[in-house]
Amino acid sequence: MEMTYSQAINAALREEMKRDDTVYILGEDVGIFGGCFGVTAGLIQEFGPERVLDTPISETAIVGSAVGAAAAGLRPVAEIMFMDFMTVCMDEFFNQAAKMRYMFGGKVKVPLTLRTVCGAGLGAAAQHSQSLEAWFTHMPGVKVVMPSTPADAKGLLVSSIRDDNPVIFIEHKMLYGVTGEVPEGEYTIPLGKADIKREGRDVTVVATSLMVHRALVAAETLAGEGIEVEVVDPRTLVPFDKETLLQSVEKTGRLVIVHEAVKNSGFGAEIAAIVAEEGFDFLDAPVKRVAAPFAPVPFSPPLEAAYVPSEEKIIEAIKSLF
Amino acid sequence: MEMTYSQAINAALREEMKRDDTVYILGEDVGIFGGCFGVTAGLIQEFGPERVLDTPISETAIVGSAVGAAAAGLRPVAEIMFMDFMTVCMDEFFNQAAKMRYMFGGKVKVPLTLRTVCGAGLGAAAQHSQSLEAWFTHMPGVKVVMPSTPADAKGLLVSSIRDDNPVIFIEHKMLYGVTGEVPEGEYTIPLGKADIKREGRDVTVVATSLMVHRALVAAETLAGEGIEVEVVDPRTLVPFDKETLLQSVEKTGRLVIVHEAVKNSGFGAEIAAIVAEEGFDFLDAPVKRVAAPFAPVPFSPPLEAAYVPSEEKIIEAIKSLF
Amino acid sequence: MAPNKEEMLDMYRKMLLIREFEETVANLFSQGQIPGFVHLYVGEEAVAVGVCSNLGDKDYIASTHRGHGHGIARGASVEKMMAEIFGKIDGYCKGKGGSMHIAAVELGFLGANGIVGAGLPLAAGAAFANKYLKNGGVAVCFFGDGASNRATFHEALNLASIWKLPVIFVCENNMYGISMSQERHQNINDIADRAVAYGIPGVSVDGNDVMAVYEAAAEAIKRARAGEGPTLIECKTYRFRGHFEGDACVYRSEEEVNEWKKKCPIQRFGTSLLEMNIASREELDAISAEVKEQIKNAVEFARKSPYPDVSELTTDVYCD
Amino acid sequence: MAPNKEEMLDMYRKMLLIREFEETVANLFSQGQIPGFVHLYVGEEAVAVGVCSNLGDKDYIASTHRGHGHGIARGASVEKMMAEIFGKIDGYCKGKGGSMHIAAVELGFLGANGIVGAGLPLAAGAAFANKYLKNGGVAVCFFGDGASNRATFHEALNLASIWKLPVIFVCENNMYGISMSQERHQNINDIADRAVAYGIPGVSVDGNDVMAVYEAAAEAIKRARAGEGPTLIECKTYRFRGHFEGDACVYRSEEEVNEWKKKCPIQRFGTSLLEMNIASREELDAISAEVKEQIKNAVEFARKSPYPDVSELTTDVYCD
Ligand SMILES: Cc1ncc(C[n+]2csc(CCOP(=O)(O)OP(=O)(O)O)c2C)c(N)n1
Ligand SMILES: Cc1ncc(C[n+]2csc(CCOP(=O)(O)OP(=O)(O)O)c2C)c(N)n1
Ligand SMILES: [Mg+2]
Ligand SMILES: [Mg+2]
Repeated sequence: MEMTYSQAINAALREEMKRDDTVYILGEDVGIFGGCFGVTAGLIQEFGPERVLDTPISETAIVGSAVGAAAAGLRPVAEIMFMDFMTVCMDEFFNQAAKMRYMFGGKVKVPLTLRTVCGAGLGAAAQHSQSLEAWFTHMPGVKVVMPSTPADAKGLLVSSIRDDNPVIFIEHKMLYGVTGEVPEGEYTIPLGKADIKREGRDVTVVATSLMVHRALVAAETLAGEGIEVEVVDPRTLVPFDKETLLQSVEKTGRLVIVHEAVKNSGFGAEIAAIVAEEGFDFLDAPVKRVAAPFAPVPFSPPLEAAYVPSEEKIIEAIKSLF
Repeated sequence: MEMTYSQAINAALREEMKRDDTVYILGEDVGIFGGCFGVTAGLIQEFGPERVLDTPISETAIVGSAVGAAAAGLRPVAEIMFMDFMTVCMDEFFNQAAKMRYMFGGKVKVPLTLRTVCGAGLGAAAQHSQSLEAWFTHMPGVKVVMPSTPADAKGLLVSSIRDDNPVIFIEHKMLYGVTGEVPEGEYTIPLGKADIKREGRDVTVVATSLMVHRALVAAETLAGEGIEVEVVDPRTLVPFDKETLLQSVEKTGRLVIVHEAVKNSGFGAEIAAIVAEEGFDFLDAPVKRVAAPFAPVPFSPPLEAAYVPSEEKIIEAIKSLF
Repeated sequence: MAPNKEEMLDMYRKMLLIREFEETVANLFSQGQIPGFVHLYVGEEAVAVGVCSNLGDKDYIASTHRGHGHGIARGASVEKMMAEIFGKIDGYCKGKGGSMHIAAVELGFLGANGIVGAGLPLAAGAAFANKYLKNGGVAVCFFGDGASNRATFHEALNLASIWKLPVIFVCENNMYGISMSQERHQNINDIADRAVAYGIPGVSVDGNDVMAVYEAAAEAIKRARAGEGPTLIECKTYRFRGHFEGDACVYRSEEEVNEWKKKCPIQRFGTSLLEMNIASREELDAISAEVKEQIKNAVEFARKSPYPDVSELTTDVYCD
Repeated sequence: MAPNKEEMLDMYRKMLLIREFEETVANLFSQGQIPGFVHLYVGEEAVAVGVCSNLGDKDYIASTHRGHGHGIARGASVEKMMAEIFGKIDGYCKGKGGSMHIAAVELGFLGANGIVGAGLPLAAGAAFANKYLKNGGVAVCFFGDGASNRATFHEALNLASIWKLPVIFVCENNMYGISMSQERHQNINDIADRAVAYGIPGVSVDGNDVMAVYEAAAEAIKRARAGEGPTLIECKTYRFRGHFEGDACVYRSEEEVNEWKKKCPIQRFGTSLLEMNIASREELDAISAEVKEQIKNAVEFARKSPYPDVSELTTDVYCD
């Protein structure tokens, strides 16, 4: 069934709420407003205000209360309106949710799903456009999901909600309107399984979220020039599917990593490091990272456009390896 | 002059406060209590409560007010008692301090120094023992300093306070009592200049903070076995001295990275990625990272001891490359 | 210390300038000429102008996502503001900040802010600097009813109180944080009551009455300059437009909006200026015409200004 | 609903158990037998016991860095608690948590917490779960005077108020947050006054009077179970020992400490049990002897338990 990324997420929420009474949604303006990007539209009408809860502007209380509720038997799905706002509830997510099970010697579950949205492209500037996934991959206890297509978004969100660990589910604001085929009926995608979005023998491009689409365009272009690009979408960054990555690099001998976050200490660094450690002998050329420059996200349209990695930059990086 | 790491930091604070009236200190229990680790001892007696300010337990207000004061002409040195608590003031540091200059088109300076302390070793468990420097290296606008010796601590703290940018200055709780020679009189160490703590021709070990000491011990041991280890201490992670790193790897052909933070998406990933991108041809062997496992810091003494990278693990990693 | 005629007319002019600026931005936005999110201040002009008309050189303000009005009230150039909102190089921030980050630190305007509630500790810090430097300056923080539920409100007010900082916390209670009405997001009527928690004065005023706002602010600023510490001022007001441009406002009724439009702070101030014989209809009309011209020029200025060169992408990240 | 004799003696026993536990920990710590930071509850026993004696099966508590007393009052095993503080495998958390993270979720004890103020939203969430599940349970959060200045206090109380959550916020005002006295860290006398900011009841009680605490908690819990929402209870008390073991207490006078020691909550309760003829001296002495024995056994249990195997390092990070 053809639907948008946004509709796919909405469908996953609806189905899981139907399936499991302990699933509830909380966040700012998730009720009649339907969420800042409309993702939760219609849910309050269907499930009522006891299960779709508008909150005050209190991210600390949103996440902190969700952690407490999760430890006490519920399955909260909290929405943080923009990923940039994770800075005001990091303690609740990182020092509480992520560590509770370990600190308690394995005697608690925290099945919390935290949905949020990353990315530039709307002129929303430095505090509403960031891609901060790397931070969350440095947090033992947390799973990190970053879907690039409607089908992945749906299957991965269902898995995230059913998962007994804290999961951060990172949507991209420029993907909400993107359409794609989504399987009918209930289905899940396991957390920790990468997807090869395009096969190729010459170079591996690992790309996440919106960048998967740009990598695919770049791959098409390069196919015309005789370079066959394999596009690997990890889909979940923690757990990370090292096997698929290493197999692909073993096949192609070349690796380009593309993400929208700033390059320095982005998740691309971890991918490069894994290959430098465990796939060194596979490599026929240096690794390349294509990422945002080391600057906040600018407002001005031409600057913002130059900030986000483009198809051209991806193509250029790939070509530099041949 | 021989002094402890803690005394060196205290001396830097004292000298800068004498030199520049706009420097003030704020934080929890920094006054008569002298700071949780005694680092600010004696300063309130010397400079008075107008310049050494005890705060409520309000990290958001500590950092947020320091940002406002810095933008309005002062040079705050804020203390966050444990690095783990940066989670409760990330917004003030990251979305405000770090971005303000850029967002304002270069029309403001935020000369804020934020001192905090990382590391395990005291049985302080999961929420008081972390090494989170990697997060801060993913923040354009921020400088990240991590001294390993008394002399470095002093020279780098003076430079941090004089720097017109927000700086996070990361101390290590197990280093406070370590002594070392510190040059007499006023002196500074430039931010962005690595220090080769030991020269060697066979393998480059990049280590930070407490790990520098363990790397040096490992190097001594291996010297006895004929392996000459070069120990590079970056001292500042942002700006990062890429040249010194690459030159060393060019010389040795081998790279081991040691840090106390968890390995996944730690700063070691960035170092590995830099070399995989820009020093690929120098490498004769895979890169190795020695770091904490992907788990919160455990309380129990034997677990905590096993958590932090040891000399043995460093030696093992180095040997695996030969 | 009541304002004289000239000052009152200047207040009237500034309110109109904000209104005209905002309505122009709304138009340009709907035509796709302005990118990003814009949050307009239409209907709330009396708050920014009533407060800022009390401020002098050394004083700072910290603002919100809805910051155009604060900037204009503080005396920022509408040309540079408009250029910033267009993302142009002649904007206050070279186009790097946009609507949510407009700032003019040289005027003591510490910036609009994309993070709700972030301004409160910043303003406390600026007030601290003024106190530390003993320059007699104060700082003002504007923030919304929604923001009064944030962490920063609590920590900043407490700190300001114990340190007796010269800061005035001005809550613009426009009855909603996006779709959440005040009665749903907090269990109190007057946000000013929260002052009790910090042992500071709290006052609640009609935020559509510019003179009432002016007086409350004057009193608080006097206290602050005298070293007596912070005040919390709640101004009850309303935003005429959606939360951001494009908001369908499903969460409130048209009647409610219309009721409030009848309480327009600008009309009200105009009427009272006429009734008190402080100004004639002609004078007010002349101001109105000038303001329109000024905004037209601002748009022209913004349009003509070039976009920043791509080389600007990585400058201004650090100072050296 | 006043407690009967048996219940009162149980309260007395629990208070003594906490005292004995803490003093034993202090000794062991000074001998280097316990690693890490320990924050002891000596002097504040009436608060935890007065509150927890009202709780039932479905109820939760969230605690602080000073959490031993809360755990014991909630009925946790002193053996497993002591073993945890020793870092042993038979501790509540297999030794992975230690003093600052002791928890027993199976008893509704959501853990001590190393982050000041972190428990408040957690407790609100547990209360939400109880309300959602309609099981009649409540949640209690203990926190300090210092914590009442944190972000989490504000956001959690506001949320709990508007959602009418069955949660009781119990502020242990022991007059200091480490070295910061209450008069320096906030500009109010009664933290209970902060309830005004959330439209909820706030009561201030003598935290060294276990019956007063009991009654205030009983009332608040009744309200909570009846769906009437949260209450803020301030218990004025004092810690006899340093902030953590090893604290030289330069920030307070010996006289002050001695004054408060005279108000020892255990002695006071013991005396009143005797005066009210609820217990005889012999009965109290017998309890005391039992408690000493219990703690001795706990230490032995803890000593005998092995450290966790190194393979435990990376287990319990995720559940599968
Ligand atoms: C920390 C944070 N949370 C959420 C948002 C999203 N947001 C932007 S404006 C707004 C509503 C603000 O309400 P209020 O403070 O009353 O100001 P108003 O918009 O009414 O002027 C929200 C929720 C944000 N920018 N920052
Ligand atoms: C967010 C945070 N800031 C600071 C600390 C360090 N710290 C631990 S306990 C404490 C004092 C707490 O005071 P209070 O809340 O009154 O509790 P008390 O110790 O008096 O029981 C501080 C500052 C912390 N653990 N967490
Ligand atoms: Mg509002
Ligand atoms: Mg206290």
